[in-house]
Amino acid sequence: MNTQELKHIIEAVLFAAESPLSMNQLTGLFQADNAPEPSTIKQALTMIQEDCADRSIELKEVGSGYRFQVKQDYAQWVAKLWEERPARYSRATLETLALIAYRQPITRGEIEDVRGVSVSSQIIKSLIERDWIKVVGHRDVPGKPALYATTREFLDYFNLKSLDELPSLAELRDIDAINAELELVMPEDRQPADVEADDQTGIAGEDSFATDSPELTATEEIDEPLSAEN
Amino acid sequence: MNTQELKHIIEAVLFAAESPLSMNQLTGLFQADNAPEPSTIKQALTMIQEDCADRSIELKEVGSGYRFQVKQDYAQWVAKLWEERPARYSRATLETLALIAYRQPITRGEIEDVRGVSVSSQIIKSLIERDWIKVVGHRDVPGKPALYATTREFLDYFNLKSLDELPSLAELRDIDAINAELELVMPEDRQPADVEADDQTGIAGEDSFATDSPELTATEEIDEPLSAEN
Amino acid sequence: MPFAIVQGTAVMVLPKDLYIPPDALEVFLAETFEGPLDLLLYLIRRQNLDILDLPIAEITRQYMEYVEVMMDLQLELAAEYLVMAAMLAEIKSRMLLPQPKRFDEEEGDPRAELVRRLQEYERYKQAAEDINTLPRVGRDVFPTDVARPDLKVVRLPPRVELDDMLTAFREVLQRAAMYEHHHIQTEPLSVRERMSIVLSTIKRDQFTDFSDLFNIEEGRSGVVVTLLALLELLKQSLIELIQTDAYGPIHVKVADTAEHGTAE
Repeated sequence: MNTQELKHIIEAVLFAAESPLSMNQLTGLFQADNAPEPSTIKQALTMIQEDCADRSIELKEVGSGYRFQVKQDYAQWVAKLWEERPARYSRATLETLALIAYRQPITRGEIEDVRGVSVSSQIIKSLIERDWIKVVGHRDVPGKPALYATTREFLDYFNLKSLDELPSLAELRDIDAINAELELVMPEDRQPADVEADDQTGIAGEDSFATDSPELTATEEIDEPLSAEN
Repeated sequence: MNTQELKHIIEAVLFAAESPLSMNQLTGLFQADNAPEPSTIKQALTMIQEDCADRSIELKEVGSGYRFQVKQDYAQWVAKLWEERPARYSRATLETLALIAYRQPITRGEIEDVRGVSVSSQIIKSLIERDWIKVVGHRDVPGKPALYATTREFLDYFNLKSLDELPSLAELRDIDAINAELELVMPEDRQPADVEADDQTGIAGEDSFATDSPELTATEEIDEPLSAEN
Repeated sequence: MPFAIVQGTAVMVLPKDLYIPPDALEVFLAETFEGPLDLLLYLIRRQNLDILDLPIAEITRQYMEYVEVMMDLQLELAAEYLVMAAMLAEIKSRMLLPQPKRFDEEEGDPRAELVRRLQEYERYKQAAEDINTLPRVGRDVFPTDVARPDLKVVRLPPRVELDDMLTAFREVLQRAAMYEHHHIQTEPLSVRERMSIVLSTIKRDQFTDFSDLFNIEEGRSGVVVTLLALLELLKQSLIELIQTDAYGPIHVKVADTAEHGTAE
C-alpha cells in the first residue's frame, strides 16, 4: 500500500466515522502483520491536514482522536442550517464544570467549599448525562464521596486536544505578602498555614493540567491529594 | 462574493449537513437581495465534484439534493469501524478447546466428565464454525456421540507445527508446582483472584483496540463472555 | 413583568414596609448571585476595591443590607448567606481590637482567609466564563457528516492466546484431580494427534490399506506413533482391522457399528 492509498483510506474512514478516531483505532483498521507504522499513519494525517489548507474543512485532533470539522470561518454559514439553538448553561453548571476540569479529581464537597454554596445533584447528574464528567473513584473519607473528572467527550465538545489547552487560571495573590510589603514587616511573618494553603491550590490547579488523560491517572491519585490536604 | 468563496461556503455547509441539501436550501443560505444565481451555485457544485476526483469522497446528487458520500471503493475499510469483536471466549469454551486438543479424539460426554459440568452445544458449534475443531468419527456407544479433534487451522492459529509443540501434561503440572511454591514463598503476591484478574486484563488489552479506556472494557469483560456465547 | 429576579425566583410584588437601599434594586435586576462569595465579589468589583485591602466594615455593612432585603422579600435565603454574615461580623470585630505586636505572627490578618476564599472563587468564576467562550460543537464547531457507502459488516471471532487455553486446561486438570476415577491418561500428544488424522483419513464404506497409513519418511518414531494410534483406536472400537489371509494385506475401516463417518 503506497502513501497515497493510505491517505485515501484514512480520509475515507475519518469522513465516515461518527466520532473522532484515535491512533489506536486507525492502526486497528489494518491487519496486525501488515499495519503501517504509527509514524506512517501520522505522516498521512499531516498530508491530509495540508490538503485542507485551501478548503473549508480542517482535520483537527481533539481529546478522543482526529475528526474533520468545518473551519470556524465558515461556522456562521453552517449555523444558518441548524434549527436548534445551542444550549445555554447556567453559571452554576459552568462553575461546577470549571472546578472539575481544573481541579480533577474532585468531590462535590470540595466544589462546594470553593463556590461557597451547595451544588445541586441535578447539576452533577446533567453533566454526567452529557458525558462531560464521570466518577473516577471515591475519596477515602467518611461517606466515601465520589471523585469527578472530565471525559474525552468534554474535550471533544470544547474542541480541545487535552486539558493543557484550557485557558490558564488566574494567579492568586497573597494578602500577607502584600501586607508585609506595605508594613515593612520582615518577610518571615508570612503565616505558614496560609502559605501552605495557597501553594496547594496552585499545585492542584497545575497538576490536573499536566495530565493528558485524567481518566488513567485519576484512579492512582485517589488517595494522594487527600492525604496531602488533610 | 467570488466563485472560490461561494464554493467554500457550499462545501462547508454540505459537509456539516445531516441530510442532503436541495438547491432551494442552498440558495436560501444567502440574503435574498444578494443570493447568487442558481446557475452560479450549480457551477460551484460542479467545481466541487471535480475536486473530488482524486479523493475518497464524492459529491452525489440524490433524490432530495446534494450530499457528500464516501466512495464505494473504500467501503471495506469503513466497514472495519463497525466490526464487532466479541470480548473473549468464556472459560468453558477455552477448557473445552483445551480438552479436545489434549485428549482428541474425544466426545462431548467425555469432556463433560472431566470438566464436571455440561458443555453447551453453542460452545461446540462456535469452535466448529471457527474451523478449530471437527468431527472425525463417532464412538461406538449408545447415541453414537461424535468424536472431536483439532484441525490444521487450529495449529496455524496458534502457530504450532504439530500438537507435540503444546506443553506435555507433565510440564503443565510442573508449572503448577512452581506456582504453588511461589505461593508458599509470597502468598500475598499470587492470590488466585489476582491471577485471574491479570489474565483477563491481558486479554482485554489485546481485544479492545476500539476502546481507549481500560476501565470501560474491564467492566464489559465481566458480563461479555456469556452473551458472546449465547 | 416580575419586579426583580433573585436567585431565580421572580418577585412580583414589593412588601409595603420595605426599605430598599438605593443600589439594591439595580443589583437584583442586574443579576442573580451564585452565593455569598459571588455577592461579595460583586460589591467589591462594583466599587473598584482592592480585594487584598478590603474595607471590611464598609463591605460588611453593604452585605448585610442586601441580605436584609432578601429576607424582607421573604426569599428563601440559603443558609450560606447567614454563615457568611456571621463570618464578616467576626472579622470586623477582630479588626477593631488592638493587636499586640506579639500576637501578630500567630493570627495574621483576620481578613486573610476570606480574601483567600474570594480570590479562589473568583478564579474559577473566571474559568467558568472562559469555558463558556470556548468554541463549542454545534455552535462554533461543526464536525463533518458524510454519508457512508453500503457496508457489509463482519462479526469477528474473539482473539485467543495460547496461554489462555493452557491456563484453562491447567484448571480443568486441577479440578479433575479431585475425582480419582477421572484420571487423565497421558498418551503423548503425537499419538492423540495421529489418532485424529487416521480417523479423518479412513473411510467407513471402503477399506484403506494398512500400510498406506504409514509414512516411511517419518522414520522409526513416526511409524511407532502411527502404530500406537491405530492400537488405541482399535481398543476404543473406533476402527476395524481386517486381514483375510495369513500374512495377507491388512485393511482398515471405520468400525461398522459407528454410524456416519467423518464430517468432512
